[in-house]
Amino acid sequence: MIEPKIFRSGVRPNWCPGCGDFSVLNALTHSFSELDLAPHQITTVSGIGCSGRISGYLNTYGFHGVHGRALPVAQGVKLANRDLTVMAIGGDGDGLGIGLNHLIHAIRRNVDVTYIIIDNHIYGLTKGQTSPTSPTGFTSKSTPKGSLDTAVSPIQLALSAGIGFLGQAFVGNPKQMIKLIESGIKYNGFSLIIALSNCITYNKVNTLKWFRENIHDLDNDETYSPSDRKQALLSAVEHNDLVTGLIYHEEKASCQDLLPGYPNRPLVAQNLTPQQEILDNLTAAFY
Amino acid sequence: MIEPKIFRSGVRPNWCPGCGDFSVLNALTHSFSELDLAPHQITTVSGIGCSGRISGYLNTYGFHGVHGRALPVAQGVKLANRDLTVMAIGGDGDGLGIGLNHLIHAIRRNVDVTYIIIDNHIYGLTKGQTSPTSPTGFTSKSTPKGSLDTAVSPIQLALSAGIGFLGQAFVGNPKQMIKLIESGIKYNGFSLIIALSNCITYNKVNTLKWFRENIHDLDNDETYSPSDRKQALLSAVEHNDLVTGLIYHEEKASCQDLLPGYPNRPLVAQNLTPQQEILDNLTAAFY
Amino acid sequence: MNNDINGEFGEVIWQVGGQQGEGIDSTGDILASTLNQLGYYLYGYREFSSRIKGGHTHYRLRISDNPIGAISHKLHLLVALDQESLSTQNHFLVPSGIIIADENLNVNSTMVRHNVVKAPLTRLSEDLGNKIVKNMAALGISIAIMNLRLADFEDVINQRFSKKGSKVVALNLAAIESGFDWACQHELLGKLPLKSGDKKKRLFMIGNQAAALGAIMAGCRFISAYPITPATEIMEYLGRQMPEIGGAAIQAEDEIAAINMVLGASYAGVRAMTSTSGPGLSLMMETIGLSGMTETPVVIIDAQRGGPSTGLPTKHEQSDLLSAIFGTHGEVPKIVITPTSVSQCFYQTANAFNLAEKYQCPVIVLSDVALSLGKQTVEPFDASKIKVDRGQILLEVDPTPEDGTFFQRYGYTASGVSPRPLPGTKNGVHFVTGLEHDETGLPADDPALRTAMMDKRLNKIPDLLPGSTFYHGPDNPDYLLVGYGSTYGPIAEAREMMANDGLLVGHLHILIIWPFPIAELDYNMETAKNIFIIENNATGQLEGLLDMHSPYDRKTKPIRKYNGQPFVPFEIYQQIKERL
Amino acid sequence: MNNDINGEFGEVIWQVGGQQGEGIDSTGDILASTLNQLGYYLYGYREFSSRIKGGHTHYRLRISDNPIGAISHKLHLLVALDQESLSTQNHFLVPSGIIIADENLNVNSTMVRHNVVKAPLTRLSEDLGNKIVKNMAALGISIAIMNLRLADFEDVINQRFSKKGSKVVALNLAAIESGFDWACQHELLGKLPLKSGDKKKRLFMIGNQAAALGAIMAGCRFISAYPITPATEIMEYLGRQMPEIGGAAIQAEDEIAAINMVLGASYAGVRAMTSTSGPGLSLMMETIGLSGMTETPVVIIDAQRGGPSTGLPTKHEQSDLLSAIFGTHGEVPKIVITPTSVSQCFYQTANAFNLAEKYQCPVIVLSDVALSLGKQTVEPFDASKIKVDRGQILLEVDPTPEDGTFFQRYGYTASGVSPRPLPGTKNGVHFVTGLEHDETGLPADDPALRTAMMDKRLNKIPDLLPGSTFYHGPDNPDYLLVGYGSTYGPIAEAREMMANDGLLVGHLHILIIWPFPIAELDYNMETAKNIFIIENNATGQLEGLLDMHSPYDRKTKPIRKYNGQPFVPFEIYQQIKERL
Ligand SMILES: Cc1ncc(C[n+]2csc(CCOP(=O)(O)OP(=O)(O)O)c2C)c(N)n1
Ligand SMILES: Cc1ncc(C[n+]2csc(CCOP(=O)(O)OP(=O)(O)O)c2C)c(N)n1
Ligand code: SF4
Ligand code: SF4
Ligand SMILES: [Mg+2]
Ligand SMILES: [Mg+2]
Repeated sequence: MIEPKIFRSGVRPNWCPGCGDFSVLNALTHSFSELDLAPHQITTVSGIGCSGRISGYLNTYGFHGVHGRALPVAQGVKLANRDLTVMAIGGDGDGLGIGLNHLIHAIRRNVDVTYIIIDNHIYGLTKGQTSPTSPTGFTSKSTPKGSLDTAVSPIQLALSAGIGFLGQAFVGNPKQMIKLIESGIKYNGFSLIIALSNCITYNKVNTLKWFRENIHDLDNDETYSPSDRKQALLSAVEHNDLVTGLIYHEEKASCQDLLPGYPNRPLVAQNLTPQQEILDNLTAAFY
Repeated sequence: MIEPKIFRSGVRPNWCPGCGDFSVLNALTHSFSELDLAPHQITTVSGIGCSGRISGYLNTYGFHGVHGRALPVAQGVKLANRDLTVMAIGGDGDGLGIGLNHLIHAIRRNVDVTYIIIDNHIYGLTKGQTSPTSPTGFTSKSTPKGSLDTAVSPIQLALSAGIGFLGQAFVGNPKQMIKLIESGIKYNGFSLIIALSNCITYNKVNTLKWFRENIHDLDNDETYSPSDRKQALLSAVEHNDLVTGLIYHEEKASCQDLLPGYPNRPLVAQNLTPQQEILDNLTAAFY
Repeated sequence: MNNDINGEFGEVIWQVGGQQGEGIDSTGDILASTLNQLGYYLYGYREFSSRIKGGHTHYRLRISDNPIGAISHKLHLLVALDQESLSTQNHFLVPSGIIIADENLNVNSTMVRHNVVKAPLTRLSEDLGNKIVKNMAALGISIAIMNLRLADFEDVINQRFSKKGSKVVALNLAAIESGFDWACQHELLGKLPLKSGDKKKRLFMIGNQAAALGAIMAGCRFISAYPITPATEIMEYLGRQMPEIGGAAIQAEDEIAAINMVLGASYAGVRAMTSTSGPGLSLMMETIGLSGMTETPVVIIDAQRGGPSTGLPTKHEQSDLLSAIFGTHGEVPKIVITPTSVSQCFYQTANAFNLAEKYQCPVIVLSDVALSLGKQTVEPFDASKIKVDRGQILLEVDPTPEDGTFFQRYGYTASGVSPRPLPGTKNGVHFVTGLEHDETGLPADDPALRTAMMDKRLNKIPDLLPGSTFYHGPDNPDYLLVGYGSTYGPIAEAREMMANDGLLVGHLHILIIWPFPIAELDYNMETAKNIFIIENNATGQLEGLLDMHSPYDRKTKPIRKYNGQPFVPFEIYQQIKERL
Repeated sequence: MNNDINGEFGEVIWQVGGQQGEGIDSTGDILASTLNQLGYYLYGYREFSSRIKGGHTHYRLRISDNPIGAISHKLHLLVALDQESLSTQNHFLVPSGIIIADENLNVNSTMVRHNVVKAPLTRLSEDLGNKIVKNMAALGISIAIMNLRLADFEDVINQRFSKKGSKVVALNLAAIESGFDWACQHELLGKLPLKSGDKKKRLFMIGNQAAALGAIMAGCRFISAYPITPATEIMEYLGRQMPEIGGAAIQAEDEIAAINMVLGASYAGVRAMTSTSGPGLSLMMETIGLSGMTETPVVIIDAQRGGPSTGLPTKHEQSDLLSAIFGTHGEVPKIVITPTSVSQCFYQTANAFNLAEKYQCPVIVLSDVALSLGKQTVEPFDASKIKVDRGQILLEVDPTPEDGTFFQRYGYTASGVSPRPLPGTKNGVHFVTGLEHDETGLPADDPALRTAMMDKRLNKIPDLLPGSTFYHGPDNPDYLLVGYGSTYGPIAEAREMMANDGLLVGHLHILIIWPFPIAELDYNMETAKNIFIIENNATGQLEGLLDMHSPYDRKTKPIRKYNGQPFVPFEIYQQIKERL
């Protein structure tokens, strides 16, 4: 087993001291370690934002793409090389603002990628604008008189889109986060883990303390069964989405399982020498 | 009251005979008429697709934009001139494929626009590819071995995003469609009406007959209350989204009501003469 | 009409026109497939509108005993199933041409100079019990007129309709026969006799199919795309073939997702591509920049259509050129290829994958409606002409001394291209980002480093890629015709016409248009007195590039067409003649 | 250092540097605001990195008794709160310059040629009970050195901190005072004495604020945008002001939504805009084409940053030019404006709205990091200079004879611009589409019509818009410096330096760069012997445009900088000198 710290690259994070992103970084390294992975077996694709910088701090293959497009890139990586463990990571603006459409469609497609949304309810990197998860009434540079919009609920949306694995973690509970990430990676299909996080610099409302006071932990709720989609939906509605733990889990075939003719050996390992025979077969229809 | 036929432009639709789009066109003209609207009071923004052509067939101000972007355009129109009745119309590919993100965010924003998705479960104009609402296993030119993806559920997604007005109509039931469109237009806020429709040329699965056999009509279901979001969600899940009628209705403030300082007179009617006084007030902070 | 001593024609241009849904396409396809098997050279071009049923459509087929690369302004045999075929197409007919018109159409006086034959097409097919085969009756008449043998058509009819059952096969054959018989009875047999074909085996296909085949042969095993006219056939064809060859095809939710999936797949090491048209290309711009910045290969086929915006989705144009070259904010290395024929759609798409990996950059292949959907005779493809060159991929990496240190993905090298290990490779762990970065890939904004990295990227592609242009004609021509991409066929033929007039004329054509091959162009333009720049757009995009790169004022003359239709050779010839 | 007979300086360049989060910005802002009130001319430029806390940042302020439009390569007074300030900035100091360094920093031998003063900044502020005010102590020392009066700073401090309570105000004032006193005790008072300012009232602001103000004055009442550096301040400022002036500001879910909302609002008749930077511009490409095709006005401010891709989000560059002009597939009419100063950000943004409505087309205003975030002294804005010209809007329409017939939105006119009724107007009901269309706006693909419509759109904007360029200098200069946009200030000053050397030198600058003002440029370039094209990008985008449009080979010489930083006048001067 490789020690967690080996999964940290030599680069010092440029996050603000006290930023929740550190906890997620930490949890990732522990999950990788627990799963007995080696750095070269993992590819981390990330979006743009403070959170998006995380791929540079992990000692894994890292792809820091453009804003909102981590998921399509990650799906491409996985389908090209099904032997890789593929992570996608980004912020709430990245994943639920500009990138939300890709999330819904990734859920439908069910490629085996583990997606972590670090949800601090704010646009951090651009210095504090209202994000899609900012609560109604939230004041920020972009909504000085308070946000008018209904906050987006990634949990309800993901469940409605038919997700197979859904969890919500909180940076104040690293153990749970590690467990969730581990299970998400092990899950054969698309898994989403929302990491409720704090932006110490720009979000003075949704602080660590606030989260702690408002969170309802499903892992400790004996009446809760994560295999019941309806219950999952209802409990998210009831607790205003502030539930943590494993929210939903259902085994089903992944995109890799279903893709017709998709080989067991990774696509990257195929022989590419052009063969006249293949060409002749293909062109036969055109004579 | 202006006769329905006055709301038809002189242009002959180039849809295939038997296409469901005709019924939607027809229902719109009747709804406009019932609501005592005049053609110039309405603006119809549409997407790209067979369905998107509808704005040219209506005798209303028509804006036929680019693929998937009808909703942002429509919101811009409404906010610029709050006195207009603004319709957005497009196909399932347009609104739930490339344009789905705009739908979720339009719901959150709640600008008073009535959006009709003509959902024929296929990409019609590009000659029959699988669409986001095509059922799993659906064979088409783009999925010759059957679609692998879970179909998207606009109903569940819209409810999860917090929609205030949601209905589903069926081209085989024009009366209901007219009523839903009328109520949608009257609703102060964002309203979504999904019009289940048939593509006679490319979709041989989800035919009129098929819809008829599978639809569960909520308007005729006495146990159903369209003011209960949970029930709405559960009934959609239960009936595999094939419910028709008024699915959900809730009064709430619209974006126009909430926007700070937003005048009652339409923005387009404001006096734009540059005034030194305003300039002096604004620049005072920079001396 | 170059008929020979036997009165046989080396070339006949045939056209069928009618309403969408009347089987116009299949009439053309059946004739063409059969003729292809008989060894004729063919060029088929369809006109259609952006709607599903109804609306005029036609299929023009140029049949020749010699290689051809363009449609023609002439028409010898026009089969009209609708009134528009008569009103909009009859003026193309040569004086001795023949019109076969369904008998219920109005034949007006302007057509009398032609041989107009009213044929009871609807009636003939109704007699067989189904009026939908009137197109086949029309085909039968055409077969007779061109002196072809009915029996030669049986194979193709069988192939085409066997899935629908033997009754349908029989019905179609009967309709052809009844048309043929009717023609014989009305003394049309052999009115426009075709020389016989050489019976050699050749392919007949559209550019989209050729491009998809080229991709497969180059080792492309991943496509993600979103449907759009006129590119959809590429994704559809690859969607059908990937399962057979062990690849993956994904229909994306939009073009942005498509190109990002492709970028991810390509980063992970599989050859990957997307196909689109103008609107999709515009949406991909941001990620094209990411490909350039991260030095990740990517292949995009942009099948151009009439622009701007939704424009003319089914019509021809070459107007995405400058946007392909200069689109995306900031400055990235790029390669833009403009294949000249269906055959080149195959070879150049394959080449695109090599160039993309060799130079680790985005490569855009610009085809257009004429190439993408135009059907051409193609000499059988030769797999041995395709070499897979994957560039600087590192399959093994030596361990680095420290842990947690990334592999130097962007190390400076003489060529400017840095070796890349693929994810999964031991010791190759590295970081790539769209931010400016140092050799290790880590974000960095030191001014000197920034300049060095820009230089590395922008200089790694040579100023001139081999084979970027080619030239046909005499040394030191008086006239020089210059074009790029799909205008190749029409210009080549226009050049022949001029040469036949005794003029010293050359044809300079661009196959790889970015990096702009100014050295080769200048070399050829130096001595020419009259240079015509021929392109299918309104603003003269190639001309702009030439002016931008050439320090000389060549006083070039533009020939531009932007009415939605490709050039025909004669109009180029004529326009030049008028300006001499 | 142009000090006068009293030993006073007409110009001092001051800089403070430290870690992000140490109050570097506010130190600079407080000094600048006060100096502005005293009637100095100022130019402030911040360097910062794309992270929130930590990382070196600095604020350089050029203070002058004369108008200035650029930063300088010189530095007279450097206040260093971190080590990087010393190591990376000290070489800018003039020989007689002064460094104030926090006492815990390492002062090395390369700095000895300067007057290095170690000051107990941290200690001074800790003595006051809070080390966060060490920046204010540093400010106090600066005030003393420049011989300014402490009392003049009270107003600004009060304004800035009053929201945080009187204690905070007092703490800051005390820190300034203690720094000032310390400086006096250490004989620094008046070491670099500033001439006094003229006390005239002038504005001091960044380009983003000026652009937003320009938009408001032009009647813009709708903005939709998505946050992005360095454009965010535009949407934030308008987000605060729209409620006050009765408009609407919407934060969009992405840039594609933003521009489409703006297009819808503009179509409905309100003046509307969006603001973005390169990545957003790339995403907007498809809809820019729609604006062009539907002839719907739209105003986009692109605050350029270092590209390509995510690039250098906080660094300066002028590299979106060609993509702004040629981006989007197909061919559309467009106008691209490149304001030259903060003041022009105001007037040209206002102008953009007039041009967009007059020509019914997309107008892109290209600013950049230097303009968007650089703070400049600006003469008070004059509302009377802004005329609102809404172009051909039809407020009333005569009834058409038939019902159900659309108004002819795209009727041919002499100017090519067709009158547009706004939605809601009786009898004006019409249809617009991104498809090619006829005069009525209905989809149409007739070849002749297509050509006519392309010509209508592409010819409606004149080849030369009035005021596109301006020229300073003698007739028939030997040397001509050519630039566009934000290089105006540096080039103007470099020209002065050359003129002071006795050279005949002119400065030709472009304010509206598309349609490319070749006539005016050619006129000015005709006689110049040495033409330098000066631009902040790697590939020479302006040079490319010049070559593209000018039939002459001017043998222009490039001066390019693409290391993320704006030009300083002296380096332009120097580079030209080296090449003479
Ligand atoms: C296309 C594009 N638009 C906008 C931006 C600017 N931008 C960078 S990060 C960001 C949002 C960051 O918010 P979030 O995703 O929540 O991440 P956080 O910083 O909070 O971790 C934005 C808008 C960009 N880089 N690219
Ligand atoms: C950016 C872009 N991508 C792709 C297309 C091609 N396209 C036109 S319509 C369409 C989908 C049509 O499907 P749908 O929205 O369901 O409408 P329908 O035709 O079924 O009514 C597509 C992909 C386009 N016009 N623009
Ligand atoms: S700004 Fe917020 S999200 Fe960004 S690094 Fe600082 S605390 Fe974290
Ligand atoms: S293709 Fe389908 S959706 Fe399009 S017009 Fe025909 S029936 Fe209607
Ligand atoms: Mg965030
Ligand atoms: Mg559809």
